[in-house]
Amino acid sequence: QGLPKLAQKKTYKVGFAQTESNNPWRLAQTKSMQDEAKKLGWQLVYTDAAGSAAKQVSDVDSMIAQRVDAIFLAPREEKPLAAAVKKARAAGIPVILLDRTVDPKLAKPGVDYVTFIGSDFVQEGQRAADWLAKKTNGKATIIELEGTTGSSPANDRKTGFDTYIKKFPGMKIVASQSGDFARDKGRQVMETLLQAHPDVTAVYAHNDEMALGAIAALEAAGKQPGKDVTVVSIDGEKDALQAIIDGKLGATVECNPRFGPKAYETLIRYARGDKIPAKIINPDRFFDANNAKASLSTSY
Amino acid sequence: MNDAQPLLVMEGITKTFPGVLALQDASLHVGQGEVHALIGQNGAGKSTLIKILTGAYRRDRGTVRLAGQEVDFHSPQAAQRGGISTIYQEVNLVGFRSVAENVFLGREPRRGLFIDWRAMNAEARRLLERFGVRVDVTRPLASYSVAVQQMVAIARAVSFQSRLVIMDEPTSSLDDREVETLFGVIRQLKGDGVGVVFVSHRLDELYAVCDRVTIMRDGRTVDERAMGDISKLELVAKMLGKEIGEVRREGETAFERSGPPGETLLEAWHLRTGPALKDASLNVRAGEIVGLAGLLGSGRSETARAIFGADDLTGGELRVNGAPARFRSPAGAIARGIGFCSEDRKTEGIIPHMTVRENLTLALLPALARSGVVDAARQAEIVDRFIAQLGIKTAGPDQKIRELSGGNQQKVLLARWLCLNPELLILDEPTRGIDVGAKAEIQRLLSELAREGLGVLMISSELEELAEGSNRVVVLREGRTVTELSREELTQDRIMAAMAQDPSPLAVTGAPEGGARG
Amino acid sequence: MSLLNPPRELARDRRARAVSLLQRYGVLVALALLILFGALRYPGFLSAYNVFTVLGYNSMFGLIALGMTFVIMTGGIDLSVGSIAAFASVIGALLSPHGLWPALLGAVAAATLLGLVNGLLIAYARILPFITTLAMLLAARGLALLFANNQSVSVDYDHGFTALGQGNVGGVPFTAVLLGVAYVLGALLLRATPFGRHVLAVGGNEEAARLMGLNVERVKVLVYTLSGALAGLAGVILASQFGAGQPTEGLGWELTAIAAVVVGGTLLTGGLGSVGSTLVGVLLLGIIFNILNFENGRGTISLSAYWQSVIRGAFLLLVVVLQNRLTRRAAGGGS
Amino acid sequence: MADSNAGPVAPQAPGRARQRAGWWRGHTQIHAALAALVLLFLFNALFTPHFLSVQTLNVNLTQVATTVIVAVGMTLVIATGGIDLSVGALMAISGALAPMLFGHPPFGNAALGVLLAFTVPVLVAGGFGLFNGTLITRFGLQPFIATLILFIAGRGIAQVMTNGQLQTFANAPFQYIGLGRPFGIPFQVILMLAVVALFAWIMARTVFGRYVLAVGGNEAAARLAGVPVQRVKLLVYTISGLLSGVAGLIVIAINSSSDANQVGLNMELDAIAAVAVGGTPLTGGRATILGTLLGALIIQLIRFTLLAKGVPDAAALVVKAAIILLAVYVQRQQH
Ligand SMILES: Nc1ncnc2c1ncn2[C@@H]1O[C@H](COP(=O)(O)OP(=O)(O)OP(=O)(O)O)[C@@H](O)[C@H]1O
Ligand SMILES: Nc1ncnc2c1ncn2[C@@H]1O[C@H](COP(=O)(O)OP(=O)(O)OP(=O)(O)O)[C@@H](O)[C@H]1O
Ligand SMILES: O[C@@H]1[C@@H](O)[C@H](O)OC[C@H]1O
Ligand SMILES: [Mg+2]
Ligand SMILES: [Mg+2]
Repeated sequence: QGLPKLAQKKTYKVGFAQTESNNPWRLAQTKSMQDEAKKLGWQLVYTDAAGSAAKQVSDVDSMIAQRVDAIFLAPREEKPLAAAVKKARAAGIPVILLDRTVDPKLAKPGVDYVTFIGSDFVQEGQRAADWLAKKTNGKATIIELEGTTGSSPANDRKTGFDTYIKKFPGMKIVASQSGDFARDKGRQVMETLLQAHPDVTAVYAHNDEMALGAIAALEAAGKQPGKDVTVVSIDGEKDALQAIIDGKLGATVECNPRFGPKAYETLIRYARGDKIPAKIINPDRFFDANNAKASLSTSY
Repeated sequence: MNDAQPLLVMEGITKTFPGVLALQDASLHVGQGEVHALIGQNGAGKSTLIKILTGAYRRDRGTVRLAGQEVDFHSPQAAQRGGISTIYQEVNLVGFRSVAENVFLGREPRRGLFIDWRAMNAEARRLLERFGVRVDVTRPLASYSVAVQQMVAIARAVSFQSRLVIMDEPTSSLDDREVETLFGVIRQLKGDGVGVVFVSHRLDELYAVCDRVTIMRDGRTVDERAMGDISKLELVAKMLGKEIGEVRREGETAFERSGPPGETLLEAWHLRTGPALKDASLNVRAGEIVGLAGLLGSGRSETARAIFGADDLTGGELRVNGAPARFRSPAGAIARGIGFCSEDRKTEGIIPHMTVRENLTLALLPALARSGVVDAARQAEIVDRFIAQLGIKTAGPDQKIRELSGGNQQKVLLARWLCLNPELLILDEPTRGIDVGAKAEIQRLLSELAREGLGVLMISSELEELAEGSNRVVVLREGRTVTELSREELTQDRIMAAMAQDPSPLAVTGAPEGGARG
Repeated sequence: MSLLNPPRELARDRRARAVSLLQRYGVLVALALLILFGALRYPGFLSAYNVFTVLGYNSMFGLIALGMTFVIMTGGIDLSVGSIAAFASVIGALLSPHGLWPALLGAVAAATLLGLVNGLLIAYARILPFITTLAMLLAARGLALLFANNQSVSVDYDHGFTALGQGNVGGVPFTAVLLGVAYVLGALLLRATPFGRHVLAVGGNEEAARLMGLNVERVKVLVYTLSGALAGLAGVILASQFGAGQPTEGLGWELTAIAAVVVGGTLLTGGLGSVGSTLVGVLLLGIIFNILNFENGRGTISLSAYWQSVIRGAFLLLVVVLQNRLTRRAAGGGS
Repeated sequence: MADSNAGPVAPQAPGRARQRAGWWRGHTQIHAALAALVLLFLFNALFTPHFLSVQTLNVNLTQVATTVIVAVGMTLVIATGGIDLSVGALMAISGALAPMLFGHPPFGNAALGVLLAFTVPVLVAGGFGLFNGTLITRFGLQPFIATLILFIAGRGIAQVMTNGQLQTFANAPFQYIGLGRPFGIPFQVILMLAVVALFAWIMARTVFGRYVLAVGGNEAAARLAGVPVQRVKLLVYTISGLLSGVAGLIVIAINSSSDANQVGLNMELDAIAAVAVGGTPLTGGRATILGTLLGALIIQLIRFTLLAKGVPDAAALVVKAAIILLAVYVQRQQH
């Protein structure tokens, strides 16, 4: 039996199960979902799992119990949240995944959930690597600042980047440690790693916040980010673009958190009965010195 | 004694604590069915010797033989299994748990996997009856008085059917009649061939029940005799290490009556704090020692605590130096020159981990400080003086108070108040657990201070002390002042009579079986 | 011959009994009120689906809080339960291809081992519970990540492992049943067996318990081992219910459990407490989350995660202050 | 009177001498901590490249400064037999407040804005500390639970104030507290040393210091000896709050941004660990400020070593746990 149907109505009661709210990216994502719902005059049931996959599943449960028309789920983890997806389908409620996906072995698009809308974390890692390779002509001593240990963006962005630079013998990662996607932690880790590896020439951070922390650390250590050390990261938040403009950050791969419009539009099309692709990858931009200034206003 | 085979032989026992040589080649011999007194000054090493026997401490050297076999208990359990049960100096039970549980903890009667509450409570009730204790055995032990708690500890120890029962100052919180019951039990034990080691600072008690006595001084065993062959005088002389001549005549307390009292320091009218204290009135004048008498649970402590602001008054009024006073906390009372020494040294007296110095000067600190900073030199000077004056046995002002013997802790606590030069001193059982020597010193000190104008309110379970030491005695019964005995009428019998008059016994309604609160 | 028992005993008695009833059932009343509130305010709140999923989710906290109750009654504390649960979920997931029982036993055994280590360090190395279990909180998390190699581990669906977390008997999820059974046994253990009494004795007065010949060390080792085992069970449920071993899960579970125990009226200082009211405490704190979600569903307001934590804090404050008033009056006077 | 029956008055010198002797005997635990620190230092000096450099020293000291400042307050709290779980949340609140003040200074007076930014947040944090103290003294809540309430709600409050948004800024005069380098020494390091010295002195020399230990050592006895128990408790929690407030300012100053979600995260655990590793038993009644400083440095060096050696996160957790236990074990001898 296939996906649950969704009647065509002019307003819906939908759920948005957020993972956490502890970084600008997540805030921007939530805001976009809420603003768009308001604009459409839909009713939004918002829950926040505070970083716990288990709680996120029970959040979805409470949405099911409230008989929402559809659920937008930003899964914290690939595997545990597959359970939530299945429960929703069993209850006849269509699900659309945002930002992160669930384990394809456990739940399939078009069968268990409508579709996945978001970025490709692996690809983000590759794009960052590609830019760095070009920028440094394949020669770099790299410190990598990983995201929250065990989270899928952290794992995928590492895979994407690390495998890509294998092609370049001149590029080696001398240290790779977690900065928890946070500025302060990123700064502290960077400060320390700098002591052990003063010869570093490049930094790859799994998100902008850590990159900004790393930049602070570099400056404190008397190095010139952008000159002595090239920094590249992911997300494309305002502060990051400003840093690019100031010549401190080299580049950042956009990971657009503004899901609202695309998400609701997709649901409407689904209700209308249109054919929905299994994956809707955000057309993520890429920011560097060339376009940072121009894009500043449109970044989050 | 029928020493076919001595029950217990401890030889050459030596024990050192950091900075203290507690025991030095001490020995102890107890025969079957023998009641053996163990006496010595505070800090002589009695409790330590006992704790070594029961495996609470490990000895450095020495041998212990029980019924011929060499034994070395590593833990109290081991000793208990070996047939030795102990009543420790400080009542050591679990207040939250029911009376019955406290009696049977560790050997609960079971049905299959489960505790047989019915049997346990019944058995506990029966056992306590033997001691004339009629209480609801399913109630938390903490809701009963120190006296009841002590009796429970005794019942527990006896119920083990041990070969040897050790009692470290079991009577210090019992009144005369309870002591008599205890003696009855001891004689029964004796009859059953059980050996008993009995520690007490009350000499008459020793003569009343003991067959032999071992005298300790400074961690050594200085003599062992048949109780009959040694006079009180000689006994005291030996434990103090003095010549008989130096020791004052037996039986007499060290009080010297003070002159005519001065103006009234304290008036208390119809004090009430709750069920324990309903209506107590008394007054203390400068330069006199007023005794406060009553049976255990009669509310003496509550009266003291009420005056000192430790418990909130729910009724009645206080006047200090004629002016009405109401203390919300002890600090307030202290500020008005009142000091209070609680009966419960362990839980309301010492700060275990602090040094003798800090414990001694705790109440004095504000006076010792210039803008919040303690004047170390003055502090040291005062501490040294009081250690010398009260003959406190300690390795030095920096020794932790918990490492002092019971009696010496008591002295430090007395010094805590004396160093304040209070106008009025309230003492709850001030000489409880204090050796005859120290006791005499303290009594002398009190009357000396009284002669210099200090007013003293003294709670004591020792009628002799009250009769000899007080200018007047106020008697409480069930939370009410019943009478006041003047200088002339002061005799032990009259105090006893006033205290005990038709003590209305009441058995507490039995609670639901197995009514242990989880 | 009468040894005191002054009238006050009787007075104290009646009040104490009355209050201890109020105290035992005060939390229950609060829970009832909260449920009533939810039932009246939110459609679907009392639906079988909501009730059972809430029970299923909170069964994990329930089990952990049960172990925590015993630990706290000895006067100790166990901060490592969250990490141990995460660790067990990973082991369970790794073993799931061998079927439910091997995985269950294996994972619980592994967790029990960590609990045992806690116990041994506390009882014999005499390191304070707070520090010992704080270290284990780090160590178990590390182990979980190592075994899982930093990613959540998917469970095997074909050999019955997920039955535990997702199966049910007549609509009632296994997890809920398991929770009930665990608490019945727990209550028996505490009230009816010597071990239970010894736990309370050790918490009530450790020195006395030792002098009275209890093997205090053994009691301590056992409670921490028990706590580890129950955390392990919770971990297996976590893996089985959500289909993955999750090395990063369980953050702050220890605090939830401790809060539940205290809300239930067990003294953090040890020696006094009840198992049943811990369960009530767990549900009380658990249902708050559920209610907040439903509140957001009414569309009137949308409480941010931030407001939610403020409200939860305020709620906890309210409950413990009330609880404390009762407890203190119950303990009233008793020296 | 007491003077009149004065015994032999001891000359003062010996008194002082004994005090010093006492100080050493009383502080054996810091010898252990010192040894541990030296070992770690030597290890790094030998095996960590570029370790012996002013740079490295600065990095470690600046990173540890906030932990030390918070841990000093925690030491006082723990000495009274309490604990403060709210420190991290209070850092977040103070950190969230400051930028609002110098960001929109009253009457557009920048100087005034900075002045307020240095004082108001710290006082507010102190106020919350006072709140903790009140829950404990007036309502008789157990410290763990009392402070757990702000642990949960406090960060939420900070997030609500900022709506969770990052506040980024550049304000040299304010950021001096985190970036200033008088005589080349990082300002927060000077601040840290000042705080340590001040409170070490207070504990050693003042009446308050003794009161703190007395309350932790035996509350009932302290009260009967006239110690203002309630006031002492209120004060230590307030101090803990104030110091947390200061730490919060430092953190945001270094980062030129205030993130209510991150500032002070897990600080409570770091601080408590520092106190324990430093040799202050969590049971109260004893305390060593110097030890706390050493404890924090030890943990900092461990963190540094593990990172510098590139030990993966997961393994690092296990190692850190082991070393903390070891350090505490070494000291627990003298109890
Ligand atoms: N744990 C300990 N640490 C250090 N010294 C101790 C310790 N316990 C006892 N002592 C010392 O050993 C000596 C003997 O103490 P003990 O308690 O045996 O005396 P005692 O004869 O029982 O005195 P009392 O009649 O006052 O009870 C005392 O000097 C005491 O200070
Ligand atoms: N029923 C009771 N509930 C709680 N505590 C009690 C009870 N009876 C007595 N106590 C405590 O036991 C001790 C003795 O009782 P109380 O002080 O009222 O009489 P007392 O005349 O002072 O006896 P004592 O000689 O022990 O001081 C006191 O500490 C009192 O607080
Ligand atoms: O950086 C973002 C991270 O913080 C969030 O949790 O997941 C998506 C990432 O892009
Ligand atoms: Mg003794
Ligand atoms: Mg009394």
